[in-house]
Amino acid sequence: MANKNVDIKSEYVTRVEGHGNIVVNVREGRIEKCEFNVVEAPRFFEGMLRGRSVFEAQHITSRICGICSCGHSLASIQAAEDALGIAPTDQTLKLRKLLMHFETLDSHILHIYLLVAPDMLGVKSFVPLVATHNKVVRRALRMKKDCNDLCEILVGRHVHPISCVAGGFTKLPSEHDIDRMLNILRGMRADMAVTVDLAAGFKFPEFERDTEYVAMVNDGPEYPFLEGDIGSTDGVRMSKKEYRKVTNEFVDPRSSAKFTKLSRESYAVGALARFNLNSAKLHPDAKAVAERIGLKPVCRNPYLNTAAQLVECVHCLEDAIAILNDLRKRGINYDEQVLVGVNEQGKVPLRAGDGVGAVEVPRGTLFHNYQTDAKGAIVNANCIIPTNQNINNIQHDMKKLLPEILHKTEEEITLALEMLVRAYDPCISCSTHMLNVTYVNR
Amino acid sequence: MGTHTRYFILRKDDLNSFIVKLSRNHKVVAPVSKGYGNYAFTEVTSANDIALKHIPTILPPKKYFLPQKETMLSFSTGHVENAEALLEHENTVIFGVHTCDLNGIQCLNIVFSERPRDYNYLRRKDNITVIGLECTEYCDEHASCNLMNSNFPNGGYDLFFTDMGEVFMAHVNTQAGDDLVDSSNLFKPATQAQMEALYAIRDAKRSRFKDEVNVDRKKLPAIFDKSENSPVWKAIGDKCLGCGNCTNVCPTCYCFDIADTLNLDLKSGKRVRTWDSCEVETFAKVAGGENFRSGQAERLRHRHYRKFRFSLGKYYRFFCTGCGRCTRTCMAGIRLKETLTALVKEAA
Amino acid sequence: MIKEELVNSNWRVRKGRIIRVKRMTPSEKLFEIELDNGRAMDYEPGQFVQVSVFGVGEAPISLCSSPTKRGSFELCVRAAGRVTNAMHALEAGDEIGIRGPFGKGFPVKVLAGNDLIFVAGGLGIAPLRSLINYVIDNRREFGKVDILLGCRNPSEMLFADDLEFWQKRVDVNFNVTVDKGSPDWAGNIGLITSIIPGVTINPERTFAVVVGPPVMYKFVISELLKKKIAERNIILSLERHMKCGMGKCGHCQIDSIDNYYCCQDGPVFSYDRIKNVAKM
Amino acid sequence: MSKPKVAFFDLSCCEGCQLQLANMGETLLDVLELVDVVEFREVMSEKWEWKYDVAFVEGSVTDDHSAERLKKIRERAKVLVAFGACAATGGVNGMKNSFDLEEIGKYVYGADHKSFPTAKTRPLHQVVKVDYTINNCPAYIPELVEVLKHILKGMPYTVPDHPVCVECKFNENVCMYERGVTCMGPVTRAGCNSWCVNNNNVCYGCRGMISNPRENAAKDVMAKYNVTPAMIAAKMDMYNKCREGKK
Ligand SMILES: Cc1cc2nc3c(=O)[nH]c(=O)nc-3n(C[C@H](O)[C@H](O)[C@H](O)COP(=O)(O)OP(=O)(O)OC[C@H]3O[C@@H](n4cnc5c(N)ncnc54)[C@H](O)[C@@H]3O)c2cc1C
Ligand code: SF4
Ligand code: SF4
Ligand code: SF4
Repeated sequence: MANKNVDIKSEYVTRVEGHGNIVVNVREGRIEKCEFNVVEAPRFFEGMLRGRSVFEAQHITSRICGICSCGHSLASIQAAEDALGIAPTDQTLKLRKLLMHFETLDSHILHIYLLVAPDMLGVKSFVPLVATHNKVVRRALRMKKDCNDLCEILVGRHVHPISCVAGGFTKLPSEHDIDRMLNILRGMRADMAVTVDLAAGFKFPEFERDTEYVAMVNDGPEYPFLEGDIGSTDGVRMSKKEYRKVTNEFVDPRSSAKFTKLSRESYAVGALARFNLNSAKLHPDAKAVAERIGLKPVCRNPYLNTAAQLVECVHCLEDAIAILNDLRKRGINYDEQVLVGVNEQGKVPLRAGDGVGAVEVPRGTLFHNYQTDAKGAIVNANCIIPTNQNINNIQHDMKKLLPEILHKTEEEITLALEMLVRAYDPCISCSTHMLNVTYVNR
Repeated sequence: MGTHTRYFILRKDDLNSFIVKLSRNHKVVAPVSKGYGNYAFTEVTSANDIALKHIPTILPPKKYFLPQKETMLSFSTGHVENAEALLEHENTVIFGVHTCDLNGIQCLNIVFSERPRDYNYLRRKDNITVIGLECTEYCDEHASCNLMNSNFPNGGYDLFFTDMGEVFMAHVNTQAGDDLVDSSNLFKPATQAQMEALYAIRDAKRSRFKDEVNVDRKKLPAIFDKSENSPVWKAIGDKCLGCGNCTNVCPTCYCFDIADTLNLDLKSGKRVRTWDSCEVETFAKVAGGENFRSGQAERLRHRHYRKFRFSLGKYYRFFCTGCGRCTRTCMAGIRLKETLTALVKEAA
Repeated sequence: MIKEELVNSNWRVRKGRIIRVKRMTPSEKLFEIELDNGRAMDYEPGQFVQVSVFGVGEAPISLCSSPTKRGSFELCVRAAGRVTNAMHALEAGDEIGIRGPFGKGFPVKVLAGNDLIFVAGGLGIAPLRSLINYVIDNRREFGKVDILLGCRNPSEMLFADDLEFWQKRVDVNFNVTVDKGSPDWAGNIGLITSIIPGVTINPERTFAVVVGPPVMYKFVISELLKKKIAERNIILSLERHMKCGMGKCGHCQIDSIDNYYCCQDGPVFSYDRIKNVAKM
Repeated sequence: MSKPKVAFFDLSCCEGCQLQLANMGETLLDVLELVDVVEFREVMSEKWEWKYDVAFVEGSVTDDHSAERLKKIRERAKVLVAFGACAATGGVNGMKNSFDLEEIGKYVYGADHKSFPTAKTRPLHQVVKVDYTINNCPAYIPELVEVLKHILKGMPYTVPDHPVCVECKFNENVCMYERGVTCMGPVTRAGCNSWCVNNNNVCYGCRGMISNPRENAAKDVMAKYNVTPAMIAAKMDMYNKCREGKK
């Protein structure tokens, strides 16, 4: 081992959203380089938002990422409403939570089935599974479609929601819509049960690293996605407004990349972080699943992020049903339907403001921050994406993992590293801030 | 019963029972509020959903006779004899059709009965029962129904309702209308006093409704004969967005496009008819690039000629009912009454 | 919703079987078609059919054979867009759908007993060929016959066999010109308008039948009027966007007070009826 | 006939259009009956080394690297499809072109902006020849399927060239202008079945403008509402800024 050489240049890691490279150089058993680089061309969203009406921010920032477009929309709306000083109604909040559940379900299912399952079943992608595991593929597509249909009923479509805007909803679900959503969700229960069975059989690599887990926390009984402060397993608790103190973006002098850290060298966000901080508030059915697959807080195996996603799927499904039942009982107040445009009607009083939105999106805590002028135009914008926060943690994981698996073949090492990256479900296209484009391998 | 025209009374309280009964055997559609002062013919199952007081709906009832999209043929590629001409229709009662829209339906009936006949339209029409509803007030300032002679009932319906306060007066015009009256058991023959009241309503209406543009309707075709090169067309053409709203909402516009779509097997498919609009750029364009109506002014002129000039030669009637939809829908603020007024002034 | 077959629909198509395809130029092919029921197509020169390629669509195409030809009919198709390109991909034995014939053809009864001058530009020769061959097949009924044909360059020349046949005949005068010559071109070079003055015409008893692209009409007509041919004796065939062929879809309506539908009132018109139309 | 080899690529974008494929549900399996997907980085690790019959490219060209990548894909693809608004018209990425590139780089990345070379946003057709275009942000599934059928039949697909208003009327929506807000529908190509307006939001113009938009007339119309000229310009630019880069 002492004289082993390893050169891995995994260009464009597959089955992740966006472009990222893994670069490993081992000379005579000594690790010279072990990096996860992001090579996505920057898109300058924050720059482009300047001068635009704050009412357009949701539409634009939704386009940061198709997979978490509902999450971006909700973070954007929170930031906009905070800047404008308007508070969402109870009904609006419920519907937004519902939307976030739909997206979390959708995103986790996509990740579990299409991105992780192939590794677990020893194939390169879901395509060969069409022949060998047709039922699995059909179930995955069916569940995915269910989530899509749910979003379509609630907000017009899943990718880039239409009716969910600053101020509320432009279209509120009819009673019939609520019944349709309930039907779909109840129908999903059977597929979900089989999914749990399938995922319970996944053998995740054994690996642990002690790190800080960061997610939204609150004092209420709810497993938080939209409301709360930012907390960590190292005992941090800060309000959303202090998000910059949480993320502490810094430039690593050796790599010129912008990283985040809180109480120690790196921190992780995402399903596992949420589970580690809030598992007590999960729906009982979700708790049961966690117990069944042996997931306990605080879990320090990053590969088990996928397991935490599975637990959250069950939670979101059941909580969505509960929310809808509640809405059905109370009835929808259609007077709350809004029509905003760019506020041509002047229905929303404008003011200069500085608003922060923080939302637990599938991959972790997402922050949007807008400063607006007295006319409602955006002066400054900042978005901090979960994957950005995880990159540093992924790197530290890789550095700990590599020596532990150095005895394996290069191919095995590559796969283990790729699976590690994939476990975080990184969403690189989101990463408006991504740095380090020194293309080692080009 | 008798062959003479017949008038009946329906108590307003009984309207709901009438609609409920109708909806047992038919799809019943009626004007329903869409908010922002807009209405649309929509399926209803009770009278509570119906907006009895409504201005012309966004789309006229033509959508039931000539649907926005309609399958004409199903086919399999390469095998002509497998093609089947199709008709999709539904037994429908349209309730609450204003006189202007009755006029519009009559216009379309003429067009599609002309040889070669369009049996998709005609067969569908046979399955539709029309219940008219009289306007006693102007719907808004955009209407020109008096000018176009369509504010009083002139046929085109099976039953025709007039709101008389506590009751509706219903005129039976066809056997189908009579059957509805009979089978509902809700109508009573009108008394002489009630007939007098109806005449009074009509008389009052006559004094309220005046030609909305200061011109004798009969002179309009001659005015259009002189207006081909009028500067009016350029003036409105410059404002126009070419959106096609005015034609889509018009009760007498019926231009269409035909296109094939394949099913995912790539072996079978259908031929679909879709509403088209002479106001959109591509309408008169041919392969090779020539556009026989290339400017918006020309296109708008064409539309107006189709309403006030061409149709007189071909069908002996105006193809404008004065419903005012084109004005209401035009976000560019092109107003039919203003355009006509300008043309009249110019020709004077 | 009831869905049923509509047996008497005018949208039904008849089956046509392609029995021969001949490439004439890089962009035009000639299709010989037989109606599958064996029945003859009953048509007049100048009429057109709607050709269906299922899955692609329909396109109006002039019948370019003479009705005196029995058993089958011919279409000359330029690959101009979707349907026409799809037609070019078909071979003998393939099926196409046919609706029609539609429209008013050339007024052969009116033309009988008169001198005729045919002026064809580009693809305009297609419908004219139907009439020319009809006239030749009934040659006795007509007076002097002149054929003037123009096209952009020799490689775009259509119906080479017919041209040779007409050229050889003593009972028609055949003239052809190209806008741009080629090394092996020995004939006329110049616009079609340049060969009109050379034709001797008795305006009292001459009908001119002109078919070509819209741009051609204005210039040709002014030459013919110079020859004192009456407006009513100049016959044209117009092109318009067309969908139904039944005077309903509105696409082919011609901008004039008279409200002509190209598909029903035309495509053949005498010049006096459409002279006010800005774009012919 | 062997099934056409299809590959998917992404340049600068949110990958939402690719996601729309997954959102088709089991219809996707019907599609997979018709084609062989040989490369699709987002969901597949397989790589293909030969020619592609059809390459779907999502995203816009926003730097020199992606321009080169696109050219390489073009060389290997018999048919190239601009997949989604970013690829077809530049999409929201085009808004970048309203700013000075150095300035916007500095704004987002501060002193490190030099590590992020960027270029003016371009839709694919401004860089390579594009055979098919799928507009919309995100791709509208029925249209996506329609285009796919056209590709498989080797027929050109014509994006409708009339405005969204037509579909809005078909769906009998209350016009946004009647509700008192401004809408990009009148200048935007139809084909989405007036998706946004059906959900009571305005049209943002994501399908790009019709070929002859009456922009001045549209500006006049909008000016009657409470929107400043700057706001009107911004509305028009959200998806259409790259039009100015037309060759
Ligand atoms: C009366 C008449 C006779 C014709 N005769 C012939 C002929 O003999 N040979 C020949 O090659 N062409 C002829 N044409 C022109 C031919 O119809 C068009 O080239 C053809 O419709 C183009 O259709 P496409 O689908 O290939 O093109 P696309 O551009 O894909 O057109 C789509 C549709 O638009 C309509 N359209 C487009 N261009 C025209 C057009 N020029 N005329 C009518 N409709 C059009 C058709 O409905 C067509 O299917 C004739 C046209 C008319 C009106
Ligand atoms: S032209 Fe205008 S007013 Fe006349 S019938 Fe049509 S929509 Fe109504
Ligand atoms: S509705 Fe108005 S803007 Fe639209 S095409 Fe008609 S006249 Fe033009
Ligand atoms: S809402 Fe927009 S797209 Fe719809 S008709 Fe009005 S302007 Fe057109």
